[in-house]
Amino acid sequence: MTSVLILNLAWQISTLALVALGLAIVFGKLRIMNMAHGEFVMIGAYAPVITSSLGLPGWLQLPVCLLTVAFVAFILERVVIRHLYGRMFDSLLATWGIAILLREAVELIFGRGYQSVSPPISGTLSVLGSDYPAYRIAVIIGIIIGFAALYWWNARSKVATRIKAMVGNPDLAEAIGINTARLSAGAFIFGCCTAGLAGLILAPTIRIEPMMGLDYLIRSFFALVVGGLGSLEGLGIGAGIIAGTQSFLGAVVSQTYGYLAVLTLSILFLWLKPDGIRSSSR
Amino acid sequence: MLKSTTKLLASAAMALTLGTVSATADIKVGVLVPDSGPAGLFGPSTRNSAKLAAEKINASGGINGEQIELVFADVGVPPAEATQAALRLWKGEGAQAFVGMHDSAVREALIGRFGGQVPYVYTPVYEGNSCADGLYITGETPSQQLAPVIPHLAEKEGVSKWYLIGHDYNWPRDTNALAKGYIADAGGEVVGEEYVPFTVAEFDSSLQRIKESGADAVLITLVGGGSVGFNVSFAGFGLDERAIRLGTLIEENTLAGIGADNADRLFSSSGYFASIETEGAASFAADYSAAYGADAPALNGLGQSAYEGLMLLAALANKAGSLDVAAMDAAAEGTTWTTPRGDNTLTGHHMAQTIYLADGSGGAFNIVASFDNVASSEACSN
Amino acid sequence: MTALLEIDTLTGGYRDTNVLFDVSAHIEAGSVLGVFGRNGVGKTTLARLVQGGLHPVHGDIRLNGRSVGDLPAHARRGQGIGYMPQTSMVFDDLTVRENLTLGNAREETETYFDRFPRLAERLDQPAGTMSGGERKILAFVRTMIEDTQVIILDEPSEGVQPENIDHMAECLKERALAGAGILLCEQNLSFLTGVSNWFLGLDAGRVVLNKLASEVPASELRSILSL
Amino acid sequence: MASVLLPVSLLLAVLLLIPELFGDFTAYQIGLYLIYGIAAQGIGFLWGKTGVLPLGQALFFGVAAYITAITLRAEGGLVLDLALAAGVLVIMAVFAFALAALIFRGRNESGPYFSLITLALVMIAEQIAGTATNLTGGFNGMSGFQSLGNLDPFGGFYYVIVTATVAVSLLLFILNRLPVNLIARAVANNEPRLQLLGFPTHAVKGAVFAFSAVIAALAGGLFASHQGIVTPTSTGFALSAEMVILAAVGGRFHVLGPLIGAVIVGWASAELRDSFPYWELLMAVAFILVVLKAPGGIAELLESAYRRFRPVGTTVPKPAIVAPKPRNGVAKSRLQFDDVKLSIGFVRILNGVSFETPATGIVSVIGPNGAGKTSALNTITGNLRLTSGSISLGDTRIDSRPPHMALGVGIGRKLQVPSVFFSMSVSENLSIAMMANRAGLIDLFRPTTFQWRSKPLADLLEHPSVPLQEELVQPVEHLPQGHRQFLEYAMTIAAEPPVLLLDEPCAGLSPDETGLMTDLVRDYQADTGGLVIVIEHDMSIVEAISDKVLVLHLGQVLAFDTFDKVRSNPDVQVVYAGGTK
Repeated sequence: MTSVLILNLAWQISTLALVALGLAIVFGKLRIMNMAHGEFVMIGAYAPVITSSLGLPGWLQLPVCLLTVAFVAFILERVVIRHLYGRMFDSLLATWGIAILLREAVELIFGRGYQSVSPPISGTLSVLGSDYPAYRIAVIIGIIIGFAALYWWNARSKVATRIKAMVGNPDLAEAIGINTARLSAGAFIFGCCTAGLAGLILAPTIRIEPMMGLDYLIRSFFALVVGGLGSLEGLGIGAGIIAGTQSFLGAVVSQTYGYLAVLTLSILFLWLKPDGIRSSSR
Repeated sequence: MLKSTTKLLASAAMALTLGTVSATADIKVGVLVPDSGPAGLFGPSTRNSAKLAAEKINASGGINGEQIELVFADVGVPPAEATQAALRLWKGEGAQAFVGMHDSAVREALIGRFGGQVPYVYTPVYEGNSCADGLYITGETPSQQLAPVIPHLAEKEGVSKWYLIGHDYNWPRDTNALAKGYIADAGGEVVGEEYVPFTVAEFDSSLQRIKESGADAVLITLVGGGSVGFNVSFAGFGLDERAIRLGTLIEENTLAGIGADNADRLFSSSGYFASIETEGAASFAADYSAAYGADAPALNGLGQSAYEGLMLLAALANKAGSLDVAAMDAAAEGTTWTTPRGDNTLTGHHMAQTIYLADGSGGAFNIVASFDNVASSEACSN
Repeated sequence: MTALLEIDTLTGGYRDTNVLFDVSAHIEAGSVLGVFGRNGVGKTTLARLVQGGLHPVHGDIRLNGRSVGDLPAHARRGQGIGYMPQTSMVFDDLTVRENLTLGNAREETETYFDRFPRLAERLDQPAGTMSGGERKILAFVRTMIEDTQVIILDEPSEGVQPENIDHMAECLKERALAGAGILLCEQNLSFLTGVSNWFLGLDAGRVVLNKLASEVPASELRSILSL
Repeated sequence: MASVLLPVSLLLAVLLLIPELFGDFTAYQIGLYLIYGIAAQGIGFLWGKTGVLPLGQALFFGVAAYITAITLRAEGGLVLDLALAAGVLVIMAVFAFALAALIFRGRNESGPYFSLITLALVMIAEQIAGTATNLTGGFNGMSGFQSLGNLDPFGGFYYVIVTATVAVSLLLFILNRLPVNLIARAVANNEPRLQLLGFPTHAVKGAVFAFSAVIAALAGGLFASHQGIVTPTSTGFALSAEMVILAAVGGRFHVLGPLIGAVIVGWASAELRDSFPYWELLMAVAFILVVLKAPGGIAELLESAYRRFRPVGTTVPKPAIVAPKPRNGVAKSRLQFDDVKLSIGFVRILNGVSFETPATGIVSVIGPNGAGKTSALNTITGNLRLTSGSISLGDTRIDSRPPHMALGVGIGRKLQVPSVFFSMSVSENLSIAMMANRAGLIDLFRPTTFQWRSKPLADLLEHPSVPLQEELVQPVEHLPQGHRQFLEYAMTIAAEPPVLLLDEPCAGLSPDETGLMTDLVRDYQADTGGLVIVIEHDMSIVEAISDKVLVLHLGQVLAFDTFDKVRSNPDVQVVYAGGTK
């Protein structure tokens, strides 16, 4: 167990948790099986491409990313998603169509070719006795802080409870004064924005092209179901198991076995612990 | 018995469709390009190159005196759908010959469906050893890309410890099987070999293994996005300072995705680069930008291969005096023709060609070496 | 003088079928309107039309003289119309405490815990694990403690043990005394007659009786309810 | 039967005309679409009825295609090929059934988990197919074999595909008119209720999944033979998703829907691909529109258009047939609780409950809210698992059995909140109930089973005050709550269980309706001489019907005696005064 292996694990787990966070909200909370989740990651990753093609300064990447994603998510929620709450499989089909739509739209604007983004921090740092990219270390720390803040906020705000109430019993939620249309739209847009943010953060370390979304979608789904839908701790555990298995087996055996093990593990969890590892009873 | 009857029926049906088409007095050539799917990136440059070739062929008299007309089909889809698209051109539109730039699964499917009844030129880089009646190949095979290049790099860059990484399928495995021999011959050793699934987008554990192996050279047979992701991370981890990289499918688009920051000492071996400065290549590049403008899809080895393919088809058909497969097969061996890649010869249905080695440092390919008339060891034994 | 809540020639129902036809009624502040009728005459439909879960085909609902008929349900709750549904009346996935605190509470729950001590014992338990009667009680208490002027209750006594029905009746009377207007749909006649000041009898979606409670003999109620 | 033969012969005629009218190549194209369409028909059947959405159907399609390829390569002759094909279908069926039945065991859902499992399986299959080069040819695929019976894929083989298409469609049309169709739909509608009617729903889902897998495998075999090559994409995720889309766009609720979807989508994408660069965009928009505006797909649009010209004729109900006797396991037995304890999480619900009922008569269960009354019934039917203790009916121990076995030992159950098959009509609800505890496997495939009627049910329906007779063709969705109470009661007694558990049957009923319900219950007990256990709050009802009264309080038995003794019991008076409506 070298220090690089540990850092790799930390990187994989934290980035998967970040990527899956939006899906945890949209699928875990709103029960929309968002097959276009990866495409929001993709749009986020294009934000630096947008700013540089418009000649905007680098610090605008974040606002441009969030505004673009929020705008797209807002329109889609209004036109499509709104009609699909409570229709899980229909949401899967429609968002599959949306995913194609978004890919084609990005292709239309930026072309099909690969884009490249330079990291804001370059070079490597010596951590625990081995060299590791400085940008990745910054990202790992940032994600840990971000999740801690989210956890703190989530524990204090009633929003998570209100969403849970709305999804479990929308009529009653309306009856006690929850504006379900606004709440669900807000949650959907927020979820998509975190996906976009993940794309922006990962952009300097990955390939960027219109088809890149699928890579992130499936892993996010499996991380969610393994951890159990609907809690931040579950998301962390699920990301840990999925990314950890892939990363560890990838390092000690081979990537192919790591990939097959992740799928097998997912099947076992879905079969034996459908409510995720967090649930002990029921 | 049954078989011969159906064959008779099929050829009768074909004769019928051909009869209706020949009224236009043109020869239709089906060009199979990927417009959809992962290789869709290469669709536009492939189409453009093919059109240039057709103009060139028609300007110099066409095929056996007849003008050619290109008909395109999208084959960037699974083999069943790609076959349908090709068959539509053949049976529906009366195409009499095919040039294809697509993956190997589609090629195998097409070989089965064409059944040697129509000439078919396959043009992209591939693993070699595909042989069938009427099938002619212009794409580089592993032996062509590696046999001269590995000893050259061993000598010039002083590398000896090779790490082989590729996607988990036929082409990388076949390439590496050959590479091992060339590396041993050059006095080097293989310090690691690894294959990753298409679905894996994270390469840190592979990079860690490369680092631990002490490799000073990495042979990359990852394709498309995987190659971009790998190379971005490779440089991110600072491995570009420790080892050179050699890719056999890293063309201009892939290099753009990898980015200038991440391309130090990244070599690519191919029969064509947009930056080749020979006279033929320069005039082709000039024609291309004249025809399609400065913003045209970037030239690259895969797209340009369609040009090679059409030129071979014309040269071969003119030599054979017809588009009949038997006649073409008989005339094939030793056919020579000249293209932007240089002087080519058909041997064993494969194309002996010039191989270029380019260095991608700084984000653009600089040709650092070229090897003339490299024949393929994975050609057919006629 | 306008009533607290006016229901004006209300017609409506589910997507393709109207259930209720030209129903008019009113609720004064401090009174309980008891809605009764056999199964299927439109009591639940009336409750949902007033609450906003269903939208009227025509007719209007006015709260303090202002029309609320076009408002969505959450906005009507914002205007002060509370509602306890007949089925799915609690959030099963939320704890008892969350069920009670999610809406805007008007007052402390302590007084209600004295009457329904079981709720206090189960505050941290998911509501879905409680028995049917307990869930009714939870929903009832939740509806009572909200800061509402009008309270709509659809069969609150169903599956509730008799002592607790008596407690419910006390709560309703207190809430009415404090100025609320209550619309109560009930099948339990002794409960209904015990708390209502005014009766609204429905049959086949139409009003067949709309009178001060004291003017309606028990036999008349029974005849409307008979099969 | 005419309504089956008409669409099927129309389908046959259209398919046979295609080569004549449009030529061999079009037939070849249509042949491929039909192959996908057949697999999608299987998906439509599974998804449209049971609500289970398979996301990995290419697993069966692809594996069958590979096995077919290997078989055809071996050139063992037509007979051997066909025998092997039959063997493959059987293996697929067994595998699919075992997979689904195992996963759905003890789980009342058709939600996303199973779908994701099938997705993961197909991804594993695709990965293995792509890398096990020695076995499958790897990425480049397995080729170099003749089609089945050496038929020309541009000629004779088209007729093989047509035969398969027509045969599968015919089979599906026939299944749609059989009782088994009702059972499959009931799974999606209300699984817990179907279990209480004695149907092992996990096995039902397993069987329908296996059926869809066999259809997919059949299509896969045809595919290999038609294409002459099998590649990993044939067992891939993308193809699986595509098949689902074909079923959704074409219409999953109609037999021909997926076929229509396959031909339209296949044709449109082939046409558009080469003429319109943004064809995928167009397809995506069309697809989203279908999901939003026509969830039933093209078939539903076509059907509703057709219905405008030819409205559904009113079918004359066939004469009733006397239903066979129910298979009641235990007759006239005492129900015995022995120190039953039940906890859920940290909450103790039953805390050592022991009692023994008489073998016949009516036992009322009373007690404060939350005393554990409903939970006690749930332990009897197996909806809740005991923490400790035991429950027996006569000499048979019945706890820790799944709910679908309760009716088999003679226990019928009406739930607290009326639980019926909501999107079905009243008569369909009753038909399912009539099959409960009566129908053998073969009866599910006999149309005459629909005509079954038993005397208790007929008497109930003919009772002038029971509201169901006029509502037979109505969907249950819009029935008022009280009428659903009567419907669920009717469904529960249809199986004539000797032990009847009724959870607040009079809740939500008017006083007159309450009187009617209590009369019905009393009559049922008198007719069958069995045991009825009723949870009730209204003391006047309890007094009127009870032979014995069980008082539960805080998960324990406070008293178990005759009504008068219970009422005068001071312990009971402290916790439960009682009252009447």
